[in-house]
Amino acid sequence: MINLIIAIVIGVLILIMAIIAVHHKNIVVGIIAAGVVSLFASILYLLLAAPDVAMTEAAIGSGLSTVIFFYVLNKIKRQNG
Amino acid sequence: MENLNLEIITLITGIILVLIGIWGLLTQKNLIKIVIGFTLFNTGIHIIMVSIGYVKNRTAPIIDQSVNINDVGNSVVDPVPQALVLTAIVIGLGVTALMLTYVLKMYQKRKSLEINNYNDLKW
Amino acid sequence: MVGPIYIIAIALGTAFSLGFFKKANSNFSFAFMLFAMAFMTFISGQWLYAFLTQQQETIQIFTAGFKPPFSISLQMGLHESVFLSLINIIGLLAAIYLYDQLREKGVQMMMIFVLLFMGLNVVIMTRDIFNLFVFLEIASIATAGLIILDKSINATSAGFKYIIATAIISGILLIGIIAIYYFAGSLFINDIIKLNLIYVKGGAVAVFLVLIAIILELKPFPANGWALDVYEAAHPGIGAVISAASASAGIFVLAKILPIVGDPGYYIIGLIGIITFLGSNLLGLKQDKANRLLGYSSIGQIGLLLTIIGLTPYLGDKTLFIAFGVLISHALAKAGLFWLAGIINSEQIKGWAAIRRNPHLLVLMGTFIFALVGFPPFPSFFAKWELIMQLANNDKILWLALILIGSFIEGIYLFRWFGYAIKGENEDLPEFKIQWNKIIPVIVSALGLYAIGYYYSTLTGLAANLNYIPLLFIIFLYAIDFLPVYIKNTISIAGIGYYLYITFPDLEEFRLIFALIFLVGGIIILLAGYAKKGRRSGFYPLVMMMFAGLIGLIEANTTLEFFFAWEIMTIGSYFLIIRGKKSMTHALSYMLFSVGGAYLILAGFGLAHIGQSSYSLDILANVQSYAPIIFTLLAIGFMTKTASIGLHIWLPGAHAEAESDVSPMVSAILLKAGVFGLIVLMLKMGAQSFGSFDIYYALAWIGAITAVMGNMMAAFQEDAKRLLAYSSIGFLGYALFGLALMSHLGWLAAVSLSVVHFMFKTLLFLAIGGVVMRVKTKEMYKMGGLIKKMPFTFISVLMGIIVIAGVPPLTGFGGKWILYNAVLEKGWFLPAGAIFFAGIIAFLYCFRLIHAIFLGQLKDEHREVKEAPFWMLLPQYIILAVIMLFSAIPNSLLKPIGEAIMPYFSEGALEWQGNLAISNFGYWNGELIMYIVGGIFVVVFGWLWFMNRNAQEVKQFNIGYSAERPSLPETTHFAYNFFAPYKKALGFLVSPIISDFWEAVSEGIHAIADKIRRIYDGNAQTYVLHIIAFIVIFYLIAFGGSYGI
Amino acid sequence: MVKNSLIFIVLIGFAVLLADLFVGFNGNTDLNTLANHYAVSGPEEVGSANLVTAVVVTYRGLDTLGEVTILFLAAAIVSFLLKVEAGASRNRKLRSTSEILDTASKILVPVIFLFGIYVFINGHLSPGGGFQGGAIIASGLVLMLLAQPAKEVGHKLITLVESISGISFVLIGVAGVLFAAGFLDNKLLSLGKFGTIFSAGVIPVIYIFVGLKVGAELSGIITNLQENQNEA
Repeated sequence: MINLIIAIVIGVLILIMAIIAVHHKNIVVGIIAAGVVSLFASILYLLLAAPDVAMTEAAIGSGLSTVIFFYVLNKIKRQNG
Repeated sequence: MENLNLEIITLITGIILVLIGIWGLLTQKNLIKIVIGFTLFNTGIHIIMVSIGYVKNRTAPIIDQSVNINDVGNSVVDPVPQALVLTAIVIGLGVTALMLTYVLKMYQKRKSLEINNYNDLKW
Repeated sequence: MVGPIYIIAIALGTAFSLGFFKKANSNFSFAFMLFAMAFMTFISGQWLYAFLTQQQETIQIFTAGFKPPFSISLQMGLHESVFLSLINIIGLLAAIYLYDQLREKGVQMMMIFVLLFMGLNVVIMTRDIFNLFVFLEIASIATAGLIILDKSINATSAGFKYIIATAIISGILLIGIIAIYYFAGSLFINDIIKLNLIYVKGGAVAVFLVLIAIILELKPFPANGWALDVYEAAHPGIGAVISAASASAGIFVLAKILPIVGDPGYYIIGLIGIITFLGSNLLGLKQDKANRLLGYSSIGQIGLLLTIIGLTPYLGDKTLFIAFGVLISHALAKAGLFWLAGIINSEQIKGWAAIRRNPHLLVLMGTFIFALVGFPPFPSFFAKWELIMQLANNDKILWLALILIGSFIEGIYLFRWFGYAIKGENEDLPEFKIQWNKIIPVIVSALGLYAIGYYYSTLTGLAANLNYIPLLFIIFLYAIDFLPVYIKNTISIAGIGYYLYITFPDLEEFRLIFALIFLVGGIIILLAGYAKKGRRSGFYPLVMMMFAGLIGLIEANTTLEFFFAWEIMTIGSYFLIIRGKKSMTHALSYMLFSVGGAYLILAGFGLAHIGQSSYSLDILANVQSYAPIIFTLLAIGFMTKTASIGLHIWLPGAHAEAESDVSPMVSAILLKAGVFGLIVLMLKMGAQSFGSFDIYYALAWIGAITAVMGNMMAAFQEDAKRLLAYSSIGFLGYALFGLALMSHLGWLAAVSLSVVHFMFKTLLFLAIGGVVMRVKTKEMYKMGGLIKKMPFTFISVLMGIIVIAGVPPLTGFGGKWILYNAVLEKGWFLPAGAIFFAGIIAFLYCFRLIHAIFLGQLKDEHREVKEAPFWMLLPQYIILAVIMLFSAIPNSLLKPIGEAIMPYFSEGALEWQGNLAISNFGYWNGELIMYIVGGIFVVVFGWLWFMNRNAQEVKQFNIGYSAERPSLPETTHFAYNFFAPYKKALGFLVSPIISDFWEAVSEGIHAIADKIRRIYDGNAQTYVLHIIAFIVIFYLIAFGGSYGI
Repeated sequence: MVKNSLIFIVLIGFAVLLADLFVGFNGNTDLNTLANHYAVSGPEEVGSANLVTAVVVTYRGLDTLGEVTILFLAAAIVSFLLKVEAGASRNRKLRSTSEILDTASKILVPVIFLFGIYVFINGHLSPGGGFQGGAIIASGLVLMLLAQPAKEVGHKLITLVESISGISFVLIGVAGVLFAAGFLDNKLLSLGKFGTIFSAGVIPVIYIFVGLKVGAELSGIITNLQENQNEA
């Protein structure tokens, strides 16, 4: 039961974060929000008895993917300046 | 509440996430935002996949002390979707990295992140 | 044998090892990569060979040492090996082609290239649906990498669109796969097939998602904007790979997963296929960029393939034959064209005019274009034939019609493009370089098309009788094209003569008559070829191709042979026509009417085949259903060649602009092919009517109107050759009218007029050709008084117009006399009135021809004009001799024809008493008339000659001007607009209603195409929206509220 | 906003499709035959305690090979696209980094690398494996680059690791064909004692190569994105 509640809460958070990621004017916020979506997703994976996936999602989805986003954004900003 | 299973909640989350991702991908004009939309779409699919492999009240498909070695078939969740998701996540990262690189290259050529500025090829 | 798994090992090993090499070693790295590609080709080829020759069984390769479904398994069977070989050969050739680019861009591109082909190979072999997903993803990512080969902004943004679109599609595929796993509990395709998932709630949607995603990978219309942008922006070498190799793999994948869907899937695939085929080709019409045009055509071809797959239930065990024939033609031809595009390097299709700097490239391009449209001897021809036959047999008339319409539209833009290449007016033809590595792949794919085409014809029992000997002769002539003209001319004449000699004993009745027109006529006209100097590059293979087709028509016993010959004849004549000056548009309209006509014939043959197992032409004699429709289709098809009114607009330009000895070929000989077709058709099918409406009555009217209009337009021409061209239209109107009478006399008239038309039209075109050659203009008012300079030509023209006008004593009179008798007998007086009227108009233009050119004042600039060359005159006088013979002894011509008609129409034949022909309405003695008219002529001529001493010579333009000089002196020439009064009275009849009609049709279609293509607005988001909407719409169509696709 | 409403309608349609797809989904109560086989026979057949690893590396080894290839492709394309054309200068302004970050990274990076290696070596026993380990190694690299942006990362080293591990992966696969029952067969090496580090046949070996390869590929992508600022 506690799992259920956690799942619902995290599910709602994921969706809120996703909407922020899509709609927030600031791209940086968007990228971070997308990373947070991944992070929350990995918690869902843990609930779903998938630690391997959780680990991968955390490392790749919310970690490296976000880093790559930022690197690209940085390069774009630097070229702008 | 009795119909409300864990995997159904996550499944619905995944489906909505897929839709939000496509929505973002289709409506945002900023190239990076479009890529963000794609990653959400991808994550949504991954959540759907993992939900499908879940079996009520079972543990991770790793045989350790908590699992009875003689009754593995009745104590772990389906490992196959998890294996598939692992593959899919890595593929997704590769595709995301590629998209971003293309965006970067496009920006370098034309100094714009507006997707409407890249409509030269058409008809 | 080397196991298929080594394809993966070699490709991956190579790709991973390439990282060791630095730029300095780029030649070595390239060799290394090429070796890998060659080895992959070798492995697949070796398996193909084993499957074809050694009864090798299909094998399964289990990875990881476990059997499926527990592990991923690959399969190698005949079909796999065919596709792998095709793809790997294209890959090998593409690698050779991209030698410079790959070497320059470094090892990364080589890695990507090898991995693309590794991906495609596994996609074909794998039997695991998730594995399929992974390797499809490899293929699309590698493609995305190859697209940006030149890093230009267009390539990069096209690459971005490509990635976005394919990523969404694979996401949807992934959802489908995981859902299938949920419902089936397996990822092994063979297991999934057994479960019939479409009958499971939700399972049907899962299957649908997988199906639609695979279809989307094939770029269906209209969810394919991303692919078009890629074709446009990517290097042509890459375009070739995407269009040929990737698409082939995609089709194979579709066929692989189709059993999962089961029967309901065919409907969806067929629907998407035909929409894509029609839509993509329609939009191709407005395209003027070569690479994008190729993209539209590629997608169109894939649409056709989808349609074929969708029609599997009706095509049965022929599906594979048909689909593979279309696919291989598409793959090799499209790759070849893309590769050529890389050599020519012109963005606009108009810029392809440059290709004519090298005629051999033109031959290659022609090979690809004709293979795409489905001409013989390419595999697509046999595939299309079989497709239409099967569709007709299953009564799928709508599908049949749509497929033919789509093919026709594709023909329009391909031939327009080809026309630009051959004849497009382009002052500066840009230089291009031909490198060995770029030309080899093109040549190999062209040769492959011919070889596989031949192999394909042996696969079908029907094609066993196809006569390839004339085609070999054509190749021989192409090989000796460097020799001077007189040698090739002699060889050609000898070739035709020899062929006539060996076939003569087997010919009888109409076949004999028409064989004589075609072949003896050909020889006579070819004599004029000796007048040409130099090499006359490329002429003889084309002439022989036309004659090969014509003789093939005569020899044909089956519908396939007939159609084969018909198409060969079309190719040859198309090239002959386009050789003329300013002939681009005429050749295009000729080709379009020919292709359209050919499709009608094909459809007619298909419908005739319903319910009959044989392919003999005799099936026309006992058609089971649709008889009047079949008759109409075939008749219209043949009338495109006889240029009946409404279908004639290609003719005047084509004939007028052709070379001096080509005009008689295409006019005097080629048109008879249509007559021959009509004769065969009418003899086999007999009387036909829609309800109580007699089709033959309509034909008679068409013939009559054609005669009137043709003659009338001839009368108002200023251009001498155009005048003759219109006169041909009119004359064939008589022939059609005669045939439509369906009586002994009618046919006697029609056939004898055909023979006569051959003679006088050869005579006149050669004579006028000689004049035009000397005075360098075709406008009659710019000539005049040439009787003194060209007396021999004058005599031929004089004789010729006497024959045309149908006045005694020459043989034209005989034909008309019989025709009028036939009309009286039949009692169709209304159209007969028109025919009589046409006869009167014929006098007008005949007079014009002799008067404007030969009589009157000689122009100053023509003082030095010489008589036409001997070799132009010789054929004219040979024909004159024959005309004299036929005129003096009419039964030498009419008797054999009458005997040929006898078995079919025995009633009302002429009665012969010596040289006296007696009909129910009168009698005619050719010999006597000859003497009488000859006598009168001598008397009158003698008197005139005597009077000529008193003639007064005046200067040209001696008509006095009042104060001012007209801006165009010619317009005051008496010969200009000679029949102005008649034109005022009757001009409304010749206003170009029909050309206007066809023009409006064409413009309307183009306008629609232009509107529709605006959906491709170049925005990646729009493209993705198209994809999602496509899925949703077909989801709604497939499910329509209930379950089960 | 006509377009947005159109998008909305299409998405509704797509949502209906997805709902239709999963409308009967009510969670699993049991494993299907395939999964059951993996769960019951997997430990004996493959010898890996982590069933996901068993599936990923052995049963579906070809997928994993493909997946590694995809990353490889992505890395190659990124490096191709961002390659500095000859002649372009590489000078760039460097942000100064804080002392703390610098010091911390010097301590942390080796630890992170070690952790990554631990993760992929233990892939057959506990959660984790080549991908996760590789990703962790790449994260270590990111930290290092954050701390010392000026540091030139050895491209040669990355390529070397990438190529060698890739080739080794393929060779192990081929060895399976030659010496065992098929491509990527696990029983090339003995399965060993279940649950120990040296068990599960070639899985740990493959995972080492996968880990190294994934690490190298991700590092390649990241360094390529981080460098080469001045290309126009």
